[in-house]
Amino acid sequence: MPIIANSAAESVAGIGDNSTVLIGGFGNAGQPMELIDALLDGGATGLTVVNNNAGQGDAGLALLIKERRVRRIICSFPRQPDSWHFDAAYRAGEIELELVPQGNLAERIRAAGAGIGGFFTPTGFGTMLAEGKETRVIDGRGHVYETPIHADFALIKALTADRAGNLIYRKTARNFGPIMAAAAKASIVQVSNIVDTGGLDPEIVVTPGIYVNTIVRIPAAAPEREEARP
Amino acid sequence: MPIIANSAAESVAGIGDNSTVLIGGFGNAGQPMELIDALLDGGATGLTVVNNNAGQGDAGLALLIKERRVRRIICSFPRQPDSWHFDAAYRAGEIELELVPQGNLAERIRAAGAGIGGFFTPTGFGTMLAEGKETRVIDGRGHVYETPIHADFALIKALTADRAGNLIYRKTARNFGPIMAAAAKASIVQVSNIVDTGGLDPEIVVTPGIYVNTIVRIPAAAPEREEARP
Amino acid sequence: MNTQAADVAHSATRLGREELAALVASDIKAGSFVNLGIGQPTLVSNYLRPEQAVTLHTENGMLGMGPEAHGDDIDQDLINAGKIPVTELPGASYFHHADSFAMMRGGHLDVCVLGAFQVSAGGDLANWHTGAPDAIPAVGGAMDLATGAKEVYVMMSLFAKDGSAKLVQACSYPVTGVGCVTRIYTNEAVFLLGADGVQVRETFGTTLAELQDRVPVPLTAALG
Amino acid sequence: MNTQAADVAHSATRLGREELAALVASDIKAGSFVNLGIGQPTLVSNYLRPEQAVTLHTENGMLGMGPEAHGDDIDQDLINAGKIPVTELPGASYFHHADSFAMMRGGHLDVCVLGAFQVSAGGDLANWHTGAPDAIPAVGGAMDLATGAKEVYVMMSLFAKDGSAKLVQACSYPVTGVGCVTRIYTNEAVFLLGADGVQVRETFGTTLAELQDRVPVPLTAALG
Repeated sequence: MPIIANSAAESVAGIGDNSTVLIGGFGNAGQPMELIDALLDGGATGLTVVNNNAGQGDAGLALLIKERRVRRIICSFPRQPDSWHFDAAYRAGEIELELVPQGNLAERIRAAGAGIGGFFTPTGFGTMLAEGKETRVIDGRGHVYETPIHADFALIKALTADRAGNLIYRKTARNFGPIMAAAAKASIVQVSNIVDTGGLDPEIVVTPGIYVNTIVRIPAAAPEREEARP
Repeated sequence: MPIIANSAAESVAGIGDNSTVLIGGFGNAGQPMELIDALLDGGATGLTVVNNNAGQGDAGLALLIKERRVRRIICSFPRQPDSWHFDAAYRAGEIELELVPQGNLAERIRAAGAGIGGFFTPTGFGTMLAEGKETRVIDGRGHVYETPIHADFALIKALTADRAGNLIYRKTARNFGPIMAAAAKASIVQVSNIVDTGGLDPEIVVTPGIYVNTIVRIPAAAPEREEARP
Repeated sequence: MNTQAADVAHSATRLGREELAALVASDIKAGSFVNLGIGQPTLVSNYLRPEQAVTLHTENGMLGMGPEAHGDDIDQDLINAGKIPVTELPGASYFHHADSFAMMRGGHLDVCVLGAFQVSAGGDLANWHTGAPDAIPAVGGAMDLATGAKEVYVMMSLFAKDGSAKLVQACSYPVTGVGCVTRIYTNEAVFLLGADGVQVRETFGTTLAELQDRVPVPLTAALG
Repeated sequence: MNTQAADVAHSATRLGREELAALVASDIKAGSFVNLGIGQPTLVSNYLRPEQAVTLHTENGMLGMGPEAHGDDIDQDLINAGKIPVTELPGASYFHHADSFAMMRGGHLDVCVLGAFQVSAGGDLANWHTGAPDAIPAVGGAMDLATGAKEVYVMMSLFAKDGSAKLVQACSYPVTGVGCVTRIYTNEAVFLLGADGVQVRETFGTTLAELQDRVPVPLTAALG
């Protein structure tokens, strides 16, 4: 049974320096903004962060990077019109970037959760991003060897949890949540609603409770969140 | 958009000799019995069949094997108290068996649908079933190299389809259906109900319609089906 | 050499962006599953006709994506790969990122339409990195789309601002995928790439002979 | 050698199957996610107490499996790995086979309980194949469970019908997994396997010294 935390701060209190943290979300959809803010407030540093992007504007992950808490980021699309904090850290040589094609990122996270030791994919074959990597021709097609991305923690946003930790998501906010929950040693999930065990139809559960360690209820975004969006 | 066939016979009419056919189901749950019967009636032979088991009693896959239509079977658990037709074919050397740990079977089918060229798994390492296979030690642990199982056709049973081919399943009858639908060039699905497009909540779709080529409505099992069960 | 202009369909003027998008849309087979890249390829969606029954995929986890959302229809949990709010059509479905990329990488999408810096005669695509040493790289789903879709259509202007052709013998920009592009839609011509080399299907405001003078790869007229 | 019987908890009589199942059940930590193998391990579910809040996994795609179904509760779409109709508890979830095995193989299950033909001192498990040349092999999910669960508990009789110990130096039967078993529950003793070799936690109707005479692997008393 997951712990139900009383606050975002409490839910992320166990994240120590030098942890590897998967952070869900694609754009603002599914981004666990309140958990990221709590991580910022908590002071953990030397982090390795895995996210599709590298922070936008002056919020969330961008602030973690601004404060130089992120030693290394694994992502597919760091460059955005408003990724100025990442850009500055990167140009100053103060953040390490591992750039990964988005599908390899997703599949590597999935592999970690599924106990796969490594896999061959055609994506990236013959490109700069495969330089130095093992390759293999399979059925006449070049493949690149990719390895799982394991993590200490996952920070995820879902729509509803039951007390057994089962989760459902909302529309394209689902994105990385289910695979990150499975890939991390401990998953911390912010949800809009918590219902009693039995309150979710077993047929529609997307993330089974076995993958969820901590739940915190954060009421749905207040209107001012809208303005913060790029 | 998938074709909506008028009968099981029509739905499987395209399956020719020497095809590789994924057949869903675990025990009777999710077993597309009417499609298998139609495949039997259709006369295709020299088949390679992928199923968790190798037929039970005197029905379905067991009859395909009895009639020597299956040249080769890839499965995890062929030996059952009532797998007499498989047992006889196997002892006579008239069927080729590739025995695969059930998780490798599932992951190899998933890999085919997901475009993975091959992967390393700890399952089976150091056992008879890894003999002759490539191995690799990853993070101190022995792994075996496994390859995707692609197929020409999948025969699947789901609960409900919409006209766009989106599927939902029922309880543990879901089992191999979703991954087989993605791994086959053409998926043929028997369902209890067909609803209009838009009749399924997009959040609860398990198999997106892109993976479904043919749908046939077979009303839910009549009571005599019960007696056929072992 | 089969390079007579008479062999190739042509129109009198170069195509604008919208005309090009309309052309790509009209070429997509009915019933296709399609991913449209960020930027110019997104315009194609405006020209798909309902009777084509094309289903749009967005790599952030949705099949059955509808047009851009406006006003009260905007839902920040429903966005496309360009992070623009979109809508949901009947028959849509949502899935997580690994399932979404499995759909792309497993060869299930019939067509993806992408922009490009360069395309080589052999179908190599360069569209993710300018190669500038100080550039911050970003790849997103480009490599997965290029490698995974059954057909990769590129939409681009045929010539760069400096006048050099973007259809080249070998890409000078870092490649996104090797031998993956099957068609190039440009303002001056449509090119088909395959085992027979680069074929010109039609020209706009130019002729095959004129193109051959300006494009550094051998061009032939597409048959039939 | 720390082999004095006084060092090991013991009871006067050998355990029966049901007593053994009750013992395993009582050893499972509260809140655990558990997979019970087909046959004898299934009995364990009868002795799990509600306050243990143990969640049962069945590899055919369900978490939150309840007891065997009877009468009108039987639903042929709701079965366990042994193909026996079961029930659904509140908080259950269904998933497909690859997701179900990912759960096992990814190390998410706290405990699985399996039967065995033999277990080696180093934790090798043999439970899928007798090795008989004419046997039709079948493996099911045994190798995935043995390899994937955080702890693998074996339930078996300590001695075969011919009197030979089933806890051996090296398995003579084909193995299911290498170095995977962490505990063995038998009718005569409970063994803990680990870096310190084979430790005896408790004995039933016998003593550590007597066991050492009959079991061909070095045994020590478990500390504490």
